[in-house]
Amino acid sequence: MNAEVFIAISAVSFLMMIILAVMAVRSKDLIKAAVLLAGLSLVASFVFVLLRAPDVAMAEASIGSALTAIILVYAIRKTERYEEGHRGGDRK
Amino acid sequence: MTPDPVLLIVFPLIAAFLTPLVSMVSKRLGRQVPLLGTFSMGVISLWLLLEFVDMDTTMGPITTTTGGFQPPWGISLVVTPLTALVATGMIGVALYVLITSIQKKEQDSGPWFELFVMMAAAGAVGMVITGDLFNMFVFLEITSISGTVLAALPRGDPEKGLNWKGAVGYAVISALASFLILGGIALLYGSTSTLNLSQMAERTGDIDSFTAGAALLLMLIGFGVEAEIFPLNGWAPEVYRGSRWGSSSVFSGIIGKAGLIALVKVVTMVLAPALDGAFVMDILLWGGVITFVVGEAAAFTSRDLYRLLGFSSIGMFGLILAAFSLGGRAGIWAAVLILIGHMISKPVLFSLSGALHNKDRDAPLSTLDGLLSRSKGAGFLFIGAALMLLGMPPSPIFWGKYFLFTGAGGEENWLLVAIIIMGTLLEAGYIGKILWRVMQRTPGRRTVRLPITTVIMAFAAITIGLVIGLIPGIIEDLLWMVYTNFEKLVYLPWGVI
Amino acid sequence: MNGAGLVFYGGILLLIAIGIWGILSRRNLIKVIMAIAIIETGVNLLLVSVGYISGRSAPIVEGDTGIGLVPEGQVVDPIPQALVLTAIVIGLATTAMALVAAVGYYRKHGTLELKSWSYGITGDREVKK
Amino acid sequence: MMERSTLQRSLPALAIALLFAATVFVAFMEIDFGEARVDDEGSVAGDYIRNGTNQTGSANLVTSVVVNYRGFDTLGEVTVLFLAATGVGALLSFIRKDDEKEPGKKIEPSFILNRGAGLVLPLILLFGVYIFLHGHLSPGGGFQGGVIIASGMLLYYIANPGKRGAHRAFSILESSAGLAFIGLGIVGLMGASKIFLANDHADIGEVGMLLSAGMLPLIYISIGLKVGAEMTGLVERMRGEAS
Repeated sequence: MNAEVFIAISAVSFLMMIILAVMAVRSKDLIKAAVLLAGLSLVASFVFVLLRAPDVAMAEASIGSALTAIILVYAIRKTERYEEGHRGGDRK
Repeated sequence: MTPDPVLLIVFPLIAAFLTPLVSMVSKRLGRQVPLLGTFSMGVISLWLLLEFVDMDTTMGPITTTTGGFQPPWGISLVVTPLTALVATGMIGVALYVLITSIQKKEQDSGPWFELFVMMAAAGAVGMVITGDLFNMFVFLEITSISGTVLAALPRGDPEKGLNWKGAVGYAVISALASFLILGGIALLYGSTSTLNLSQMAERTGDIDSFTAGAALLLMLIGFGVEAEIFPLNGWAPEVYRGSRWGSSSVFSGIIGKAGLIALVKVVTMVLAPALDGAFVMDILLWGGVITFVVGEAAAFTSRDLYRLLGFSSIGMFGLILAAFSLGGRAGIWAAVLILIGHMISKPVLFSLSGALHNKDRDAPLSTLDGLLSRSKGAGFLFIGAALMLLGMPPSPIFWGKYFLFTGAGGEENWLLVAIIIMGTLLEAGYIGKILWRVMQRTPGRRTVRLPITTVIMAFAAITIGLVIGLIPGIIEDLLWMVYTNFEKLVYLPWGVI
Repeated sequence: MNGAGLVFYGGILLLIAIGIWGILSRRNLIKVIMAIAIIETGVNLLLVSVGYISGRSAPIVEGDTGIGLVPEGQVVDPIPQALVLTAIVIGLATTAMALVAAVGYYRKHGTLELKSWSYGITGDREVKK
Repeated sequence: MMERSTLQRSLPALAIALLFAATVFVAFMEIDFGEARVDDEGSVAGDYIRNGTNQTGSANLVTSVVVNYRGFDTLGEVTVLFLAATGVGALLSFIRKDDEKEPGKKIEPSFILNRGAGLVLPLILLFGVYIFLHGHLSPGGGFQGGVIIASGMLLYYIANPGKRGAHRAFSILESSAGLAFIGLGIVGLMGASKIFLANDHADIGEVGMLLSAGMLPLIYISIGLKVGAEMTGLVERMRGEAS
């Protein structure tokens, strides 16, 4: 892979991660944010592959995206799904 | 024979992994396993400390390595007189907490409290003695996870609700802090190609000063959170307010102290040489002084007993940091002596408060009214510990403040002298206020019965403090050694480790 | 400065900035914990990028190379990768602890908003004389 | 009104965050990206790359760092995970009482999920074991294998909500794997070099073979089992309907 392609692919990945991160922070729906976060982790694990770190990529894909998202969803299920100020959310 | 310092970590880990197994067989027995682990840690650490006392003052650090390779390839543990002293003190606090709560029947569903007190101590000892930056991060995580559980455990009946506000604040802020530290580690590893602290110290002189400044910023924020340095200690009051006295003692005597020593270690060893050393030490000095004044002022205005004691701890952290960064013989001795005095007096005050008021509510200062007439023993112990904290003459803190004044006066830093006097006056104000309440006569209030373990342990702790204060010869050798090591092991002008 | 460095360090620090922005501007505890997870991912990427060397392969010797054929000059730095492996697992542990505390806070106070960090005198107003 | 106050809080926060990130970014620009710093004199990583396979017998250099050179970190790390799993269990045991009062909406697993999970579970477990057995040869190892085992177990639990009671077994596995790790470390302490976690007891063997690298695979197996048990425990306790 030559340098330009490497830079282009990584730039696209970072753009995706930044968009996902902004959407996750802005979203009032926490479940949606958790899913977006899992997507961010998946892109991050792809970047780890680009950085020649297959071990880390495996760990990030399984722990960062799968398990973290699962415990986030469990925690949200025990609390509220929508942040304060969400229109139509089940505010108490 | 010198014991291998790695045993300081290995024993508590064995005990930690055994605790759930033993608890399955017998819950009563399960509670004793962490006590045993802490006790074995204490033996090893006291042994290491005595090794230093036996040797002549030129003795270097006791080191060991792990993984089968010499440092910098393997992770090394470095025990110096200072770290041995601090580690022994921290394990002493853990033992004090564990033994004092033996008699009390906490209604926890398992040996959680005991397990996490032990692991907080193990993590703190690891942070203090490790010679590797990333290893310090791992031990910091052990400490902060234990701290989160301890912060959640409330006074009184845990079934009525835990101190979630304190726990969530600490969990969130310490998680953020630890990732900032990790960012600092990335920066330092990238610019020095090593993680070993002493090797890093040799190399940081060459790195770009802006890079070093950013690393300093990250490390200051990261460790400052654990060391409860103002303004990073917003989480601390809620923890002190709602957690049981044992958890508060662990935060003030173990976790905060470990953060403080780690901060001093990283900043003085690694980052000061990369920047203008005097400037860096000034940042630490004034950070400490501001924390001291803010902490003492907040304690002065506190209406809640536990918050008062917590703010007073924050003030002490500031004072110790200021003394360390003042540097020189007087500064280092002052820091060590105040550290010892605080480690001895604060758990006693917390445990006596716990015996008086162990409910899931705020403890107004009136809880203390007439303590002396309600229980002679508790009253005298409380007065003794409070005066020791204030720095009445035979107390180590008195000598500490004496050295601090001579140190600051020697450098003709009169502003510092004035501010420390002001802080001490505030301290005298609130300690006078609570002692006045203790000595009041309140006929008709029920008498207090102290558990026998509390009496014995508090008496022992105050005796140790008095012995150190009255016969300075005991600790003088050690103090000299801390100082000569400081000069000798000097990787650099500011080197402390 | 090379372009790849600009992309990597710049992208990662923008990610971290978004995380910090999330922590500072959101009051919902679970959202704050998510923002910390974003920072964690960013820091992990940062560590691995520090160890990256352009034009080299992953730090694994091919099965048939054997002893003696050490991959000097062929592989990237293995240390940051090992550190990040540790950091990812630790990140899961801290996230889980923080989430449990947040759930408990919600159960006790009925909200996920942490209103004040009650510092100093303000917290004392609630204490009864 | 709400929108406005959010914005008021949002903009200064964004400014602080960007300022902070810009500072750190400028600092990182001093560290050249993609530069071969490992070839410099005195680089620890360079020595690992040069001698790693010979000294530890592991073909995967990350494994040799994680398990051998920096094995002490890894011991600390599994302890962190152990403490988190224990702490989550301890704290949730106080919350769980409320859960019983208002049971959440239970999702009944479909027939396919139910049967499929039973069929897939052995395969997933086998794959996890494969990953950590080959940690010294290929990408992956104790952590990744452990997570795969944990995800298999979690899938099984989701598909079979009635099946419980393995918690005790997992707790025992967790503790004994941890003790095994420390035990292997003490073998080094008792051995010739008297160094904790030293890998000098076993033959290093031929690089690239399954039975090579001395104690490394043994340590990675204990890590794998421990991480698998701990992650299963952690997530199951977060789910909080069990036990």
